[in-house]
Amino acid sequence: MPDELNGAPLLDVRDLHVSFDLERSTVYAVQGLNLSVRPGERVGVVGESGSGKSVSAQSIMRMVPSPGRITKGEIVFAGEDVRALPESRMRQIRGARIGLIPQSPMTSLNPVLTIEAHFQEVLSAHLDMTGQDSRERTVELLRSVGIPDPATRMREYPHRLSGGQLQRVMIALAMACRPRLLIADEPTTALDVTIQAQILELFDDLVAHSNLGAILITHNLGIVAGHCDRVVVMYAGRVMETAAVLDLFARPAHPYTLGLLRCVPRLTAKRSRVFHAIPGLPPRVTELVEGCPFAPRCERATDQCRTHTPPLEEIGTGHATACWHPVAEVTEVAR
Amino acid sequence: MIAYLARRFLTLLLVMLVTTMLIFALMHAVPGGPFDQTQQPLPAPAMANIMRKYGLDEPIWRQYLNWLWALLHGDLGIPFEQPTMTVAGLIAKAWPITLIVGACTIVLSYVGGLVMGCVAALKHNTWIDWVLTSAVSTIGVALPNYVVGFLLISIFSVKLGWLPAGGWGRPQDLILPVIAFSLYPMALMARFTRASTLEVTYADYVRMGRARGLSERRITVRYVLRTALIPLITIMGPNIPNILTGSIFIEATFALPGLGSYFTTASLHRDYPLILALVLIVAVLWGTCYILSDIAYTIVDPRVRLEGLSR
Amino acid sequence: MSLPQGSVVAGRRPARADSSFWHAAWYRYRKNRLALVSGIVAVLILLVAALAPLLAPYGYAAQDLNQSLTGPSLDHLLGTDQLGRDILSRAIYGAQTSMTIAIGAPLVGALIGIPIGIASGWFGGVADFFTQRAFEVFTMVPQVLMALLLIALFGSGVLKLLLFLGVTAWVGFARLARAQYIALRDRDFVVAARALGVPTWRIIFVHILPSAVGPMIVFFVQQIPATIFAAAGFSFLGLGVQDPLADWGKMINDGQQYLTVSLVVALLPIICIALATLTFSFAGDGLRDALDPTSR
Amino acid sequence: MSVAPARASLLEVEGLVVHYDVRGAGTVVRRRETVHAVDGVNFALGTHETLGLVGESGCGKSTTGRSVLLLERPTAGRIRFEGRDLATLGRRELAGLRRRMQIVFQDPIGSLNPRHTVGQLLREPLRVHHLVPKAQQRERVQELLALVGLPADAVSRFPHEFSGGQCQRIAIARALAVEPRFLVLDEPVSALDVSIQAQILQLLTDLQNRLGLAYLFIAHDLAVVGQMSDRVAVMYLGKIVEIADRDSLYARPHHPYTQALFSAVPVPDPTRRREPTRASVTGEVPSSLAPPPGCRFHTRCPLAQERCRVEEPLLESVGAGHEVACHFAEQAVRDHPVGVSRPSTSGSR
Amino acid sequence: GGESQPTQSGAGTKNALGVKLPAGAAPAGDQYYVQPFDSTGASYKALDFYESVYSRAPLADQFTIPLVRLNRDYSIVPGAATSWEQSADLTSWTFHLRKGIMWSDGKELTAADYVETLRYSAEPKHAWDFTWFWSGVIKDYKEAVAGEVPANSIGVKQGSDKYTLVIETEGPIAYVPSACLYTTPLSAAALDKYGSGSYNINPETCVTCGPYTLTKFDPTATIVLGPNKKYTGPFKPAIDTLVGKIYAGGDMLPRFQTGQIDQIGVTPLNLKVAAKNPRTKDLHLYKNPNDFQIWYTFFDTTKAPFNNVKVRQALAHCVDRDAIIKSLLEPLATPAYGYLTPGYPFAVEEPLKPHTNYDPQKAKALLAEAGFPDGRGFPEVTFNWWANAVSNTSSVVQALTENWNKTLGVNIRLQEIDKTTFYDRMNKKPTQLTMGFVPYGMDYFDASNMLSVYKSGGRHNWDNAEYDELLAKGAAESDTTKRQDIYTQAQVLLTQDAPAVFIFHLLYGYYYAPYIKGAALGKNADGYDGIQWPGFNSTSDSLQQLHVADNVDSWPRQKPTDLQ
Ligand SMILES: Nc1ncnc2c1ncn2[C@@H]1O[C@H](COP(=O)(O)OP(=O)(O)OP(=O)(O)O)[C@@H](O)[C@H]1O
Ligand SMILES: Nc1ncnc2c1ncn2[C@@H]1O[C@H](COP(=O)(O)OP(=O)(O)OP(=O)(O)O)[C@@H](O)[C@H]1O
Ligand SMILES: [Mg+2]
Ligand SMILES: [Mg+2]
Repeated sequence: MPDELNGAPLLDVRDLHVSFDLERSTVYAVQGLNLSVRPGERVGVVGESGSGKSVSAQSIMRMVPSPGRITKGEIVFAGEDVRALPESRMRQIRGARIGLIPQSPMTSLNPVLTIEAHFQEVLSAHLDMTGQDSRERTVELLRSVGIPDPATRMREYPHRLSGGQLQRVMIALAMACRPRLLIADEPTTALDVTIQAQILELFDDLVAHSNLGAILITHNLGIVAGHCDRVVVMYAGRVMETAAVLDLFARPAHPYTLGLLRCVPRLTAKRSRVFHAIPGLPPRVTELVEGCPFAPRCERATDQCRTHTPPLEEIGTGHATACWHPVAEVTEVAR
Repeated sequence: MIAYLARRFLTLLLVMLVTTMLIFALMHAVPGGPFDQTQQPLPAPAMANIMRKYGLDEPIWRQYLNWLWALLHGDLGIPFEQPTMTVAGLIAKAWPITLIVGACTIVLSYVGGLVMGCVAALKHNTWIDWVLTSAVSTIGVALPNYVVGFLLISIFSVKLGWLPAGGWGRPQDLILPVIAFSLYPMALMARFTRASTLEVTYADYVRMGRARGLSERRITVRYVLRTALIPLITIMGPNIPNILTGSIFIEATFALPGLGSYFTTASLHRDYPLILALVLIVAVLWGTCYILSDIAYTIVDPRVRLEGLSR
Repeated sequence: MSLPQGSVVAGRRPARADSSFWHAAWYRYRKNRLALVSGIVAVLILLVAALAPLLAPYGYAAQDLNQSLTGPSLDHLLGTDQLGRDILSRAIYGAQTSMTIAIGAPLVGALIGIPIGIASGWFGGVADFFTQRAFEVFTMVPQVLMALLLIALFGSGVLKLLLFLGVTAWVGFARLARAQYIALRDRDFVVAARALGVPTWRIIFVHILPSAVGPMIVFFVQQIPATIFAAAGFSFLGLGVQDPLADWGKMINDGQQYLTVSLVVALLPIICIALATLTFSFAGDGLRDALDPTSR
Repeated sequence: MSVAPARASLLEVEGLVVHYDVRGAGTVVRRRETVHAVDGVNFALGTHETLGLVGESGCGKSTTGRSVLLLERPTAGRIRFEGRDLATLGRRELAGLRRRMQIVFQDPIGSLNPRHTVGQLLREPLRVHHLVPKAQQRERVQELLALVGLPADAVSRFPHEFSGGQCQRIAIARALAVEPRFLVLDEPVSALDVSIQAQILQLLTDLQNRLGLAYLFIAHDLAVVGQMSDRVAVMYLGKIVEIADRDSLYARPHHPYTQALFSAVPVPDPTRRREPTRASVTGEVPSSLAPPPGCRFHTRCPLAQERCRVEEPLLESVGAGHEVACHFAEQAVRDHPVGVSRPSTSGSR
Repeated sequence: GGESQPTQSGAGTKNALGVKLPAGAAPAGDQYYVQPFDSTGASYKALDFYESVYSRAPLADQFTIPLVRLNRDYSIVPGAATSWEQSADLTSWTFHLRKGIMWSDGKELTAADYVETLRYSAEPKHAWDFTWFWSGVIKDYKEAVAGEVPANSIGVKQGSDKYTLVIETEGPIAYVPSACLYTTPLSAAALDKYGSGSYNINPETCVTCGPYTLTKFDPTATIVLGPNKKYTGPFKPAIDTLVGKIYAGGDMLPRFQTGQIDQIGVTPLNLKVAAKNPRTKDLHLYKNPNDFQIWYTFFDTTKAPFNNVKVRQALAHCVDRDAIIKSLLEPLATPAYGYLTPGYPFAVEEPLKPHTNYDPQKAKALLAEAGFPDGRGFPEVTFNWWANAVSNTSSVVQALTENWNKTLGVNIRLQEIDKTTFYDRMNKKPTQLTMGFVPYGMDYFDASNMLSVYKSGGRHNWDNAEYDELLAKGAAESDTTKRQDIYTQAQVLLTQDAPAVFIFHLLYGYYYAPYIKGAALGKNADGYDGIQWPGFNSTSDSLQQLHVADNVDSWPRQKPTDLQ
């Protein structure tokens, strides 16, 4: 891949704020996201439901649904300031330079168009590819994601394909115009473990072979562990911790990360019938509070946590956390 | 397909049989007969002669069987209202007129309503939306078509002299009746389109379409509209028989020698053969529209299978 | 043992001790300004209808042949019709007749149609086959013929017309109810109710009905103007509301030709119907939304 | 942990078959076709016991769970609960039965009537079974809410105002309202976040300990099932392919499909990245409209032989309380011992 | 379409029938006349009286010549017959036909055509709908209809030669010549060939001895009669083409105002609307009684409360005819005190007024005498009616009812029913309607026709021997003054005993487009104008007295597409 980036990250998001102005309240969905992705790097974004993962992804494509808007921050993609681009340029980026793999493949394809038609659309919109060319490329793409007999299957309507196949189609579709950044928003939540494994392997292959930058949004730490290079842990619209994968699992610094890791049931664990849970529920993000958003559920919280928002601070190479009292040792993580 | 059609057809036949029997009983139960005179009742012998001539002196079940038998031979009888023609001839003459007006009405009202509904949905919660949905559709619903027809004639024919005050045969004869006839279905269509368009506007796959960098026009036409059409077929499909059988008000107002009036006059005149024929027409139209909208549904929405899952 | 205490989801409103579905619906309805205003106007229309004898300055039949078609004056605020009757009074009495029919007939239709539709949607099978055939038979019988027979047999009057229109309106309700119940009967919450051993009747009425009722309300509201005009259509054929009773649809029939002679005579009933249509449909939409706790 | 000695069976399922008649695919031309959702399933369950049921989506887990409660009419087979054959029960007895067996659904929000408040939802079972006099219903509802850890003021709210985890609590509270002895838990945590999931699992465990409930625990997350179950059954396309005590199964999964499942579970440990193994299967699950002949797994099985294509393997014992339906089970374990709690690696480090 | 505004005059040129057009006439190409017809409630089966009377299509009776015709003063003038006389024993009439009137198939019009036509009418298989007209008039006619004697034995015969027709009557019947207005014969040859009179609805088989022949027959839209170029008869019109536009209802006024039709019969409401339109507001309104229609309220005099003559009289005195006419019908009605319209033979008015004038006090007194003081105890009565725009029925019945209810305190409830049901129930014996609002119009121009409606066993169930006797006497009397006397008595009796309350005599109002001109539109002896009954056909002489003038002004006449 030609590197006109000169070592700069492919995507650089700094201090991103996104909020939704509802009738009687405002949802502060993202409150200062920092994220960068380099070519060939797989960045995992984890966090509980509602922590702002999807909204962040949408912001990168400048597709936050109304009444949401980006209130603050900077998004630089391949040297271009996404927030400042005209809509027409943005359209050229979407689908062509940034590919998106959504969570639920079943509802993400137009039910009244054939698979082929979906490809045709993108190929003609971005690559001016039509007719035989487009057909051949579609077949090639579908074959590359492991759809058997692609030439006939592509004439099918989405509902005739299984979930796993659809997700492959979604991946092929996202890859159709050879994007430089791939965003996968919980791409396997709707799928079975065996299929999930297949899809994720495919994902790894693609990133490796095409030197893509990739963002993998999930709340499954197992997936992150196996398929990401770096992790961003989000909570209540903020980044709690970010680190290389090995680092994060070996030395989680934020109590939330730790809690999350402890929650994950382990296949290898003995049957103890004791489940570690983070008590309480994630906060509503309808108001901007001073202090650490995790404080109400944190056993290490002090008054400082409740009144002052901790900044995201580097605590090691490529390892940063937003916590006044980071966890020092890893004894507590049950493996 | 064949099996489906055959099954639909058989149930339709059954329904038609039951309906015609019911109609037979009904129409003979209604007081007055087709040959009653107003000035003076006819003397009994004269009346008897007439009844004998038209086979009305036989018991009802016999008459029904006779009718059925004739029907099987393709004979619908003689309309008492227009005894110089056959029922089939009358229908063949009048229905095309109604069909043309109806077809134009369907095109105008469905396309017009579709556009209005779409615009309203795309401009959701703006004054355009408000005007289109509330004002236009309320007027369409609250103004009966005979009032609209009367207004149109008063203005465009009598006052301005631009368009004929009714009649049939020239292209300009179509304009006013179609407008008057269209208003109500157009209003309905606009309402439904708006609702179903709004529903899909926020669907996942529409967002995904945008995420693939497709143009807004493409999104609107191929993503929003195409799927918004699906519920419309089931809602507006059954309206088609109504439109294709015309309206007595429109036909009377605009002097269209169409079929619509007969639906009323045949009953008022106790025109038995015509009543039955009209019922058959409605039945066939209904059945056809039902089947067609089923099939259209499967074409527009590939997910649908006819009759769906049975449990 | 320590059960994690879930903190309450921040609500949109303060919790009341034990408010029910209907309380909540009323609360949501009040919050919808358009619906609220429409609802108030709709209630006003109904009040006018109910209190017509008290509100109308003259009787609906009181005529003065010497005052035929006078314009608005102090005596007759909106003028008089051909028979010298006060138009305002007739519009007020017209509200009574029209609203009785326009609400009564769909009500009758709903009362007949919804149970049939529910039964065929819920039980399916043979019952469904025959009700669907019944729908078809009903759509094919010419209404005029039926009306002629019924009027010949029973005579006509507001109540009879109401019943007749109601009886012919059942098909629409039945279809709708059927579709709703087919869509809802396999939903998880219904299966859950079955699993709890909730009796069938209770599942049908207490569990499914509240979810199915929204579209029915909208349909009901749509039927209001439709019924007024259906009644007017029958009046056209002499089978409807009988003179000298006032009825909006009939007033339109009688008045439309007067458009160039006396604008008020022609326009007033149209305005009345438009107003009723508008307010009832907004109120209906509001009601549907209010009955859906998940709507915003 | 050793296998609990066989207790008097609370629930026995024998030869359960559930077929659905559907109109086949194709836009206009269709044939009547049959979905073989469940095709001969046997298992038993004692009080205070949890049977885990795992398998891929669509393999018939929910159908099994539902038909045990007679929410689906079984096409064939016998279900005995507390020693009585459910098929012989009259309507009234069945209604009584509903008090003793309950179900918690996969989709927490969907299983709660969106038009009913939580108060109404929880009162419903009390009212239907006349469990508590009217005057005390409110009190009982509060008790139930407390039992599942929900605040008292939840009564006047609607399900959609709660998070998924809270909805699942409500569903559990409702199931518990009738004081059942047996609960079908149909993927009670699949829709939930890990942090919430743990709360619910803890709740379920505690309830079982306190109330002595029996669970049929349906899930496809082997880690969760491993924590919850005493015995585990693995289903594939409407059939149980392997059933064993939890430890036995986890230590030594015999069936290639079970093995595939184990190896597909993502491990939340970046140091133990899995190399693609032979056990990871490829291909899609065949349609339950036309299950393959012979062994149903043969289309995806790495060990498949000609025999598998024609001869259907039956469940056969391979050890104490461990049954497998595979012609080459021995070979599978020998070649590919994928068990996770092998004595060598078991226990925490 | 398009407007055609003839610039040059057609005066002096000849039309297709060879008639020299009068001064001021438009060119021959514009000598067509478009009339509107409302087909609602009608059935269009034939163009000939003897094929069907009630199902005649518009422009009927143009293909033949009756024995006698009527002029606009309702006087009988020669038609096909030039003279007629009654036999000495008064049991038959003899008519002498013109010679040389040719059918279009080349045959001559002779007595045989009349004989065959009347025999055909009595044939049970033909089931003619007007047999009552000749029943009791032509000898053995009734028996033939009932199938008791063969149709060819009725008392209609050729006389001494083929130009003489003899009609034998059941007894001495004076009004046979008047009745013979209804003798528009079918062609005996065609009748023989086709078996029925429907040959005349097909342009190919149409056989005519009148000035017109059929060019188009579409009973759902248009009927066109073009000139019969072989016409040899004496009655040649200037207008050589007739167009009947058939409308299934709808408002005729805009059609007239936009030039689609040349003439329109107006309703009281039309007049109000027309007055607002610049084109029609100054147009002359032609008025005449046409068929002398009377609109009255009848009672079932056998049932309470209307079996009490005082009740009927009370209602009769409680009708404010002047007010009703002034606000609802003017100028298209005159108050009715009796059955016969002034101007109709033997009609009287003054002797009747005391018995039915508007006198609320007297009405109340009568009602009290009848046992219902201030309406107390008066049962609820249903007043049935059917809608008719020409007579503004809906308003009239409301005006009547409101006045009765308010003044007398009675409880009369209106019930509209469809026309077919109405007449079915009214005509049932015994009648099923206690009270109803109906019209009656004449069939022929003699008091015996209208008055016979109230004969015992007639339309209504009022049986009065004295009245029957008077009618019988009147029918047999040939002395005019004596007849007048008898009929005056009958009218007084009818009004006084009030089996009906007579409300108004209808006047038909017409607008003719300003270019329709001719003597036919002028005033008749009674001061009425416009084309008089029996209208623009072969039974009337108005045919020859109308033409299209060239002064079309700004009127947008639209030539029908059928003529282009
Ligand atoms: N269209 C919207 N309108 C209002 N609020 C929204 C909208 N979309 C998202 N939000 C809010 O923004 C916050 C973040 O949502 P987001 O979808 O990014 O969460 P997530 O981390 O992707 O969760 P999940 O794992 O459930 O997908 C949530 O509180 C959500 O309620
Ligand atoms: N009502 C039904 N009609 C027809 N087929 C059905 C019906 N319910 C389930 N099936 C089919 O039966 C099979 C088994 O379904 P079931 O819901 O039991 O699977 P499951 O194992 O619970 O799957 P999941 O993990 O997705 O919940 C599937 O193929 C499904 O499509
Ligand atoms: Mg998300
Ligand atoms: Mg399931």
